Amino acid sequence: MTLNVSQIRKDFPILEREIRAGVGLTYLDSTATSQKPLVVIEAMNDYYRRSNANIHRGVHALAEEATTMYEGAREKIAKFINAASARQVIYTRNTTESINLVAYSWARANLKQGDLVILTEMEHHSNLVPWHMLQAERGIELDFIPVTEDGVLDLGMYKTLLDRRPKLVSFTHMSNVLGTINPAAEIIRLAHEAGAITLVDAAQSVPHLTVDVQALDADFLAFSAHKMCGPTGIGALYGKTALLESMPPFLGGGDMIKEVKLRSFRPNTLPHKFEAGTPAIAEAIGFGAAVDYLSKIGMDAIAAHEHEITEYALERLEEIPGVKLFGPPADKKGGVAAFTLEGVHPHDVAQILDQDGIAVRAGHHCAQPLHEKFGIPATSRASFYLYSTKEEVDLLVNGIYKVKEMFG
Amino acid sequence: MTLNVSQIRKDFPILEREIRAGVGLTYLDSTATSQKPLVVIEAMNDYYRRSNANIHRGVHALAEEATTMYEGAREKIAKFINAASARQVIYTRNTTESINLVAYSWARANLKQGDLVILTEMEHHSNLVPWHMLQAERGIELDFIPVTEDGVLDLGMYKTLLDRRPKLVSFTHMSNVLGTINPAAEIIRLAHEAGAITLVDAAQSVPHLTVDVQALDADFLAFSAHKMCGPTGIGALYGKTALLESMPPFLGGGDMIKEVKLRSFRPNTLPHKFEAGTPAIAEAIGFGAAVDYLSKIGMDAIAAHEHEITEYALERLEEIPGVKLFGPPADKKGGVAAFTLEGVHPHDVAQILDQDGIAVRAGHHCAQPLHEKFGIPATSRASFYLYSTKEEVDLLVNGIYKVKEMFG
Amino acid sequence: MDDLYREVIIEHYKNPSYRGKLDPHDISFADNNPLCGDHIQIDLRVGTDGLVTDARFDGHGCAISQASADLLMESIIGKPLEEVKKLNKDSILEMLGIDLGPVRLKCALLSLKVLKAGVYGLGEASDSLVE
Amino acid sequence: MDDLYREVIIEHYKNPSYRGKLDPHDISFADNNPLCGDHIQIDLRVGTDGLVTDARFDGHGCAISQASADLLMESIIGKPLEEVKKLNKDSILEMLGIDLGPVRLKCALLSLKVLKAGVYGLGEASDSLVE
Ligand SMILES: Cc1ncc(COP(=O)(O)O)c(C=O)c1O
Ligand SMILES: Cc1ncc(COP(=O)(O)O)c(C=O)c1O
Repeated sequence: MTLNVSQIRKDFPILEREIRAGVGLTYLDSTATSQKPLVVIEAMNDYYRRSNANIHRGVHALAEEATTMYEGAREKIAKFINAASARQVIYTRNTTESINLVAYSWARANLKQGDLVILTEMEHHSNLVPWHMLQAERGIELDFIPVTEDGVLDLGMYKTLLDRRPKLVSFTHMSNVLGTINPAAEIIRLAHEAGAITLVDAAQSVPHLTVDVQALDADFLAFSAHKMCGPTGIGALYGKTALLESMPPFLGGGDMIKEVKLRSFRPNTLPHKFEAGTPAIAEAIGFGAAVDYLSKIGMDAIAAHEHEITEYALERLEEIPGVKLFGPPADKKGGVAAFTLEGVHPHDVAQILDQDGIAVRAGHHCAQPLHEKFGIPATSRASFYLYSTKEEVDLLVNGIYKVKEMFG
Repeated sequence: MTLNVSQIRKDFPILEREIRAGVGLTYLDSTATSQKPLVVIEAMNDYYRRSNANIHRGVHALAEEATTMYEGAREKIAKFINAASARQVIYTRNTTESINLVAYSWARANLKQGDLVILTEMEHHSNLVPWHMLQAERGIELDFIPVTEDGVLDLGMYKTLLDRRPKLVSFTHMSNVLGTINPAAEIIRLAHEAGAITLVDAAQSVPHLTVDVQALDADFLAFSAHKMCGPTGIGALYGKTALLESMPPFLGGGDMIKEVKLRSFRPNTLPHKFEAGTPAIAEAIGFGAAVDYLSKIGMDAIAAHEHEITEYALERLEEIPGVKLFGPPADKKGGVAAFTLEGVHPHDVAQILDQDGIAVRAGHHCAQPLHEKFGIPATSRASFYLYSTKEEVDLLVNGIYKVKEMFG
Repeated sequence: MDDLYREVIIEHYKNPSYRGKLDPHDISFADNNPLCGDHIQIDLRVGTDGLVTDARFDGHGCAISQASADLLMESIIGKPLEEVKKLNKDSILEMLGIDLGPVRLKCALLSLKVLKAGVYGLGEASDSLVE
Repeated sequence: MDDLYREVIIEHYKNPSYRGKLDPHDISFADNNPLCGDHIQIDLRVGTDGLVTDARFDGHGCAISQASADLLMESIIGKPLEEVKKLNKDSILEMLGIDLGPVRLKCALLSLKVLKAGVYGLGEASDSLVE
């Protein structure tokens, strides 16, 4: 079940690009956004060239075609995460909007002053700021599952926090900095035992692991197409039917209504209730094509490949004097290697690597509190996907030696 | 300054499509969504094939390129509507989200129980439902500028309503059903004199007319890319700087922050404050390409062409016994012809026209209250754009005669 | 011409046999097609044995929605409610004898959705009732 | 190798002449680069004649941001505040002697943004100050 990576790389036109004369691309930034295979680009292309129309309300052939494609993609995405029904998949712009939808609709209808929401210290800003805003507005309380020195969640402390009867536990399935894969099923089971609802930030897990919302028993689960070979501009929120049905609408406008009078409206049924206005139609179709592409290759095979690359990368990086790695060992994490290099700012590391076409990210990766916890303002981060190779890891390592030389 | 329409039609690949064997496409549904020229499709294509990366936070070459393209598009869009600064243009998903942004951020910070918001009877659901929701939540009051029998706003009644000192006047620049072009500058001037803020739903005006936000003196102005030769999944909100700066953020997450601590955050400056999470990057680039395309042809020339087609269409449709047209005469409206055909439901009209590849829309066009006002549940609507021709109008008229025969 | 507009559909649309209201009735329910604003109300009388003894529809809509409502009423009179509950998308498509895209399907299924929501005593006619 | 890392930049980064704080000071302001979390504080002493008599920067950041802060401090000492207000993007790029893409530009301009926000007495260092 090993991937034919050289074959896979041919599916991604950008991997053939020269970054500057004679310098190829070594793309090690898939955690920020993945590259797109031709089939995804072409699916959207075809839509615009052959079938483009507004959906749902049209009876002409193009509108019927566009509607079928848009809803067909929803079925594919639902199947990909093993949702019981496509109606439980709401299209959003990205993970961030999915989380905000829950914060605006579910949380504002269900949380009152003093209610506790549990997050973790390794959250992305997208799963922090919406709750900060609600805290300021509503006076909810926030508490955090601590991250241990080796970059995993302290589940003992979590159990203690649960004694305070939180209303919601919202956590990342996989950290975009440490790479840590959190035990989501267990976190959810414990939350349910304590009477809490759960929200899984699956921005990094759905693209890289087999995620089964029913096996996890997740109440809400959020992810983005652009991190899983799909287009920008679209993401999804999965929710349990009873929850979604009980929630008030979020954005108001066309399509999310059943009936509008001058002074009142009745909301539509799921999933339309949460999709106001003309949606990202081409993007939904591209999202469906991405899910088809990943399914065909197989998520387990992809995860195994990434694991192999990550293991190799951690090993090689560790050898470099002055490099400090963050996060747990390879068997507990996905394809992310965040590190610092003594005496050199991560921006400079990234900038100098870029001279050789090596794309890594540098900064706080939208996880400032986690960096603060580790006492550093920023890290450099290399990340891997189905198209990554050991040769690319070697280029990275050579590049870091060059950086050391320049600043030596 | 007449358009070379046969040349323009070659820019749009879909116009060559056969709907079914031997039947070409007569696309008369641009008010719902426009078709896309090749340059727009290719701009996004190129982005995915050559420059795809997440923006703002990356220092590698692709991230710099993507950021430059994304922000460059914002400059183009700002210039297209004559905004003083690109910082006043916020990317959203569509007009609907733009209006909701104002309703959630500006209105929730500024309106309290009993405050009056003035809308009109010809609003799209997108400019009704957000205010219904706020009315239910906050107890604001809504009132409506009436629509006269001939489909224009009753400005006398508007002046009377202004005596009640509204806080906000939110109105459509051009009706998507009647085609009426409202005197936006005058409506705004009167609103300002009465101390109200204004929001212009420009979903139908920015695609079809020269719109100058400074000449209008609009406080907020909302529009969608997909109706102006651009992609789905992206729209914009223009706002006056002082207003936008005074508003609290809407969605929370990555990119919209300046700094995040575990328990608090500081919002970013404009326009980023309102753009949370990975944005619709490819779509912004496509939006910029659409604006380039339209600018090159010239909005005044486009408006003149549409006017000519509309005049002809109204004339021809009027001749058909049993056809009733809605809205003002051609000199007061844009390229929209909504009508009923006696004894035949609009869905059936549209369905039978579709047999000949003629795409018109049938239904309430997301303007149920307006239809209720006219005592009808639905209309059929043909609409025109820069690629529309008189021959297409003739095909429509012939098609309607066929419908009459079938139901005769 | 078009299969969608078979004689039988135009006929049921122009001259429906079951258009109207029932007063008194045992079950009555109404709802809209959110896509086009079409509205259908259905009234039923049900015997003590659980058989539908009479059925009427009212409202406005296109030929497809009106014809399928008329055909639906015709088909359920004399049937036990338990059997009505089992009707689905395919039952309607069979009655109409045509194939439909996703948008027109909503027109065709509106009456069945309303009927089933009424029979089940639900607050709302949802798509899941007819799949 | 890379133009971006000219000797002078690495030198100012490694051995800055104006790193530190001024106590007492007449003007002090601090802000972050939201893109990377880099932080810069700038302290100024201003004479009665409106001339900058001393200037220091503190904080953490990449070579570009630290070197441009150091060069900026060097350049404003002895200058009237009115002239400081006129500094912009181009002044910084000239000092650095390099060209920058939009992301690294933010690093280079952070110190100028903070300086100008402090000089103008603003609550926030916004991008519009340096364009
Ligand atoms: C006048 C008007 N307002 C608002 C909208 C909503 O636009 P969107 O669906 O792109 O949000 C439309 C188009 O459907 C419209 O015609
Ligand atoms: C763990 C995690 N959560 C949330 C996000 C936000 O995703 P998006 O920017 O697509 O909304 C990201 C990616 O940036 C992420 O890695």
